[in-house]
Amino acid sequence: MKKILNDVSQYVDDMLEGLVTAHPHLKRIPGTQVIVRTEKGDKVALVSGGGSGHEPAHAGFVGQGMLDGAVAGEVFTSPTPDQVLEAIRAVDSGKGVLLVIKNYTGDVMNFEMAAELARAEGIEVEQVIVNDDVAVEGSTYTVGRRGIAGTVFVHKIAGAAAESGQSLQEVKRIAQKVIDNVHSMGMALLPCTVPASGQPSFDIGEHEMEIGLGIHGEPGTERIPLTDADSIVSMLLDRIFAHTTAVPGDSVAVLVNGLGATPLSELYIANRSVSRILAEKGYKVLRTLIGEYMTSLEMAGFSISILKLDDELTALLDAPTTAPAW
Amino acid sequence: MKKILNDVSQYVDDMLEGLVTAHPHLKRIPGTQVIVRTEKGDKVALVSGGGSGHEPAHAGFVGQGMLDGAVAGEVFTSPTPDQVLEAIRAVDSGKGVLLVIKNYTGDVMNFEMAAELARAEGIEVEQVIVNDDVAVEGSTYTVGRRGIAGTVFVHKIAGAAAESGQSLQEVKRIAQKVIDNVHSMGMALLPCTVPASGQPSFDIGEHEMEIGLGIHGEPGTERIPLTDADSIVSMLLDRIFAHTTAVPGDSVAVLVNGLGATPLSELYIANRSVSRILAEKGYKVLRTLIGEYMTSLEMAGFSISILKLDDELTALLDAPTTAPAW
Amino acid sequence: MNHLSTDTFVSFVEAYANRLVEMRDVLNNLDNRIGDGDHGTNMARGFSAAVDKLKSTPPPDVAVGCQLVAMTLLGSVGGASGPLYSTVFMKLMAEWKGLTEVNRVQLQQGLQAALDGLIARGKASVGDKTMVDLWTPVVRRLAETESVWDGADLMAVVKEAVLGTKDMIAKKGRAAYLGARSQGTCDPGSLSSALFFEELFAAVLPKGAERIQWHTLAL
Amino acid sequence: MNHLSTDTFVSFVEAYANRLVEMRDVLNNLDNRIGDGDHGTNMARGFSAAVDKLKSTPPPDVAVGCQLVAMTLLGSVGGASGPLYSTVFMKLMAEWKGLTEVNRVQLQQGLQAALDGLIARGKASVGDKTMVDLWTPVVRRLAETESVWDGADLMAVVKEAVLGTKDMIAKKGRAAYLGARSQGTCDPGSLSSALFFEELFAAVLPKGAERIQWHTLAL
Ligand SMILES: Nc1ncnc2c1ncn2[C@@H]1O[C@H](COP(=O)(O)OP(=O)(O)O)[C@@H](O)[C@H]1O
Ligand SMILES: Nc1ncnc2c1ncn2[C@@H]1O[C@H](COP(=O)(O)OP(=O)(O)O)[C@@H](O)[C@H]1O
Ligand SMILES: [Mg+2]
Ligand SMILES: [Mg+2]
Ligand SMILES: [Mg+2]
Ligand SMILES: [Mg+2]
Repeated sequence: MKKILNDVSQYVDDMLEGLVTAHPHLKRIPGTQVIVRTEKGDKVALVSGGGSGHEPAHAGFVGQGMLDGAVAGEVFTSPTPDQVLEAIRAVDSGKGVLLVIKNYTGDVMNFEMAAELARAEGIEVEQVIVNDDVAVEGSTYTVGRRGIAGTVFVHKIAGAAAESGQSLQEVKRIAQKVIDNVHSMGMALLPCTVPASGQPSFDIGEHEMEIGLGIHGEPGTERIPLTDADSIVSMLLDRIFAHTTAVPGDSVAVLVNGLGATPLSELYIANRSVSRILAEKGYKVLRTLIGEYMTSLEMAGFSISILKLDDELTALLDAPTTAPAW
Repeated sequence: MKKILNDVSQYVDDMLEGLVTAHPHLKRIPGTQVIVRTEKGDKVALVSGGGSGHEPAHAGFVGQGMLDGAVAGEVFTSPTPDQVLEAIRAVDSGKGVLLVIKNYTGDVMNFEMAAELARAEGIEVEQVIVNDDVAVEGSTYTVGRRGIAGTVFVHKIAGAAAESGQSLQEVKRIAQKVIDNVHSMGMALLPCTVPASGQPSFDIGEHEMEIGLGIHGEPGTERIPLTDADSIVSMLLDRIFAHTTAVPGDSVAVLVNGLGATPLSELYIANRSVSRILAEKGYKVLRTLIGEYMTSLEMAGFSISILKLDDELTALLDAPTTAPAW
Repeated sequence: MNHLSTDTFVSFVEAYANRLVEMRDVLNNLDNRIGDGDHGTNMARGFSAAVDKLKSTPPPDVAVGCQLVAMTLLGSVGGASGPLYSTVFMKLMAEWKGLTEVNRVQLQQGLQAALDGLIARGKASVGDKTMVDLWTPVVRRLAETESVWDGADLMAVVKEAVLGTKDMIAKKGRAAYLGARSQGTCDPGSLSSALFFEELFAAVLPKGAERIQWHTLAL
Repeated sequence: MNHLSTDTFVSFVEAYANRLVEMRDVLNNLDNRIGDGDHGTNMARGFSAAVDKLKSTPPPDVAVGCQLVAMTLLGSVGGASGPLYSTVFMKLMAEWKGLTEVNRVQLQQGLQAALDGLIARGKASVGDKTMVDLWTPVVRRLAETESVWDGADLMAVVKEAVLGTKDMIAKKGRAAYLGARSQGTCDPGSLSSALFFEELFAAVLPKGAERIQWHTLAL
């Protein structure tokens, strides 16, 4: 394992210290792994979070017009309810708090327990659960689809709605609308190494790739031979097309998200394929985001997210934010 | 070699196509590898560029308040004079063009030849040469210090000066002032692979690191045992302290730049060490940038740049820009 | 069986914590194959914290001990296993309110309540490839063999239950995302629960219980 | 020697381009060790483009051929080697203006002018571990042996010059950034220039010239 770190057990702690010194509009609630804005808004507040290792998610999306608080667990481990509760308490201005949770058993359980505790203290708390990953077929008997990179659209758009003074119910409605209209799928060339374990998350051959994976270094739903960018993108988009609410002629936003070690140049090469295929199918790409928004440590690979846009979502997507990672 | 690409010989071409479709305020001059703003400014214009493989540099810094044009060579290969000339012609509004060149034999020769050709056409052209890398001791008999990540401070600050309507000579003076006051040094854990060669740029053991390297996948000035973040940062800063114009009590801007495959979490961990050491020595860190600004494909490692600030530079550093990578 | 006194409870938690540290890499490795590679780290971190807590605040009775463990796990484990193991100790606390000694019937009822709590919290069914697949047969066997608990017999159930998860296709937890690729690896949470029962039986059975040699098995 | 006719010039450039493609990985590998790994790719790309140009626009004389090559290299190589090799052909063009046949004296003078141009453009001195360390002794030997050029003798100079760069500490070009670590690897630009002279001598010496077996040498 080759990493820039001090003590492995201090990984998250050191990272959060380095983050708040870099971004003066962020602060850490002392004794916690919770990052909040230094200036509290008088508005509905948004809290998200999850395991660490997804940087810039989630603390990088804290700022005016996006999140009010981000809770960082250990690497790839959902934060504990007491930490989430601290975040809820810190950001609530009396107008209520929306939790943006990615659909993982751990995240859902820990955030829901925190929500119950916060409600018991008289704080109005609502939640939405993001499940944009179409690699996993959902069914009522299974755990359902995961939340991956598409989550950042929820942060941005619901955050803009909250900043504009909308009510908790309205912000929740808009967040859910994003969730209903965003679909993602990812692939990886190389695994990552969780610092505490020191072992690569999987072995993979020089001419293989994983398709349909999440953001926790896990293998995907399939391992297949490595092919060229055009073919990979078309494979991922086909799966997304099977689920997306957007039909040809609709406007969409695209996110080509790097998993950590993939150079931006390769993400641009992927975006070339994405934009060609979408244009050919008759979709109108109104906005494109390219870069690392939701990573999996130093995994090599990327995901594509497609969000169906309407005027409401487009305006909120374009609203300004001070979040460092947007 | 595991990369997301189509034909290796189309690497730069495909990347540029994916880039301009993602960023509607950028366009490519047809038939060239030159990226310019769609709306030409009526002001002194800035052109930079170099080999590809450093994304988001240089095209990601094209936008209002930064560069007007970026010229992309093949991976790690300086662009040719005809390409640079195209960029100069495209951006000149009659107020002159400043070339921001990194100090490499190839870059300097190719850009200077283009400048000569442009001057022959009656365009006013000036140049500055960035040489922030303190790993290499300069002398009149050698090639001198390299330009690395500190170059983005030149783009940002000189770009803001040009945007504010200053003259070519003034913009050049300010660019040179940044160059005189910015010092950088880098390290790497893992090499990168140039797509056309397909071979890792060097072999390195599990417990070794390279110190004092540039941004072209090259080995550094020394190979030493891998140590912890605090020690690495203190080693790099010691070399920078030996050169920086900033003295304790001065204000500085910090850039912790990832080389491509290093997770943002590790850059934050490095920044924790940087900010602690600078605070201890009595420097005032006014601004901190963390992320990938000038990369070396998928190399793992980072560099630190320290820019001594005064009121003029701080104001220009803070000025708004639409460049996607700032 | 011997009664589970407050002291025995504390040393059981301590033995379990040590066992988790010993088995951390095995648990991480299983979780690496079908999850995110942190189950061993999570469990070792949480139970080591619980031991610290029990040492710094010696509990007056078993229920308070359970509460301390539940709260410590809740605040230190995270992930899926944090709330789940925390639920186990919360249910035990509720069942054993005020007890300084837990007898056979109370132990069995407590564990049944813990299993019910696990299912209520995680909504997994038998066959979903989660720790419920370990807890269900073990708790059932405890009920079936009410009068004589035999260490070897119980250990056989534990071992079979862990190995039984190997060929399952996961429907809950992270392994579910792998679909059919989750087959061929035992569920890490079932193994950590197996260690829980191994240490519990060793603590309360008069003859102790022989530990299963997990490293000799193809997990 | 045979005169260098326009046709011979074109087939010399073609042979050099083929040789560069053949040796691309060797050149890249040397540049990988002490530079940025692209010298073979750069040279092969540039000279293949030059051959295409010469084929699509057959030059009326050697000077025009040199100009076509110079302009093509300038627009297709980039890096340090682009302007440098382009300068070589620009200087040859200037020296050979209007010639359809280049004789011994003109060849020698042209190469001397090319070397002067290289030095003027790159400002490298002998011993700086650049292609100047190949050009200088070879051009000197051509002058010294004015009356009889002997293929084997010239090849020995070429070979020795390349190997002589191995222990130098680079002062110019990218390898200079490595300081003392640049020792132990031959300069890639010297090797590509060696191939230039090998193919040139093969084209103009009546007995041809035997190619150096670079892969048998420790570069
Ligand atoms: N819904 C559930 N019900 C019961 N147990 C579960 C459930 N989901 C996951 N588990 C158990 O949790 C274990 C994984 O825990 P851990 O790795 O610590 O958390 P995470 O999956 O969040 O990384 C699995 O092996 C499984 O036994
Ligand atoms: N200043 C110089 N003068 C002469 N030759 C030089 C100079 N700088 C570099 N070279 C030659 O150029 C070669 C490297 O070329 P190449 O790899 O194509 O360009 P780059 O260094 O820009 O990647 C070196 O091996 C050296 O022989
Ligand atoms: Mg986890
Ligand atoms: Mg180069
Ligand atoms: Mg796990
Ligand atoms: Mg090179």
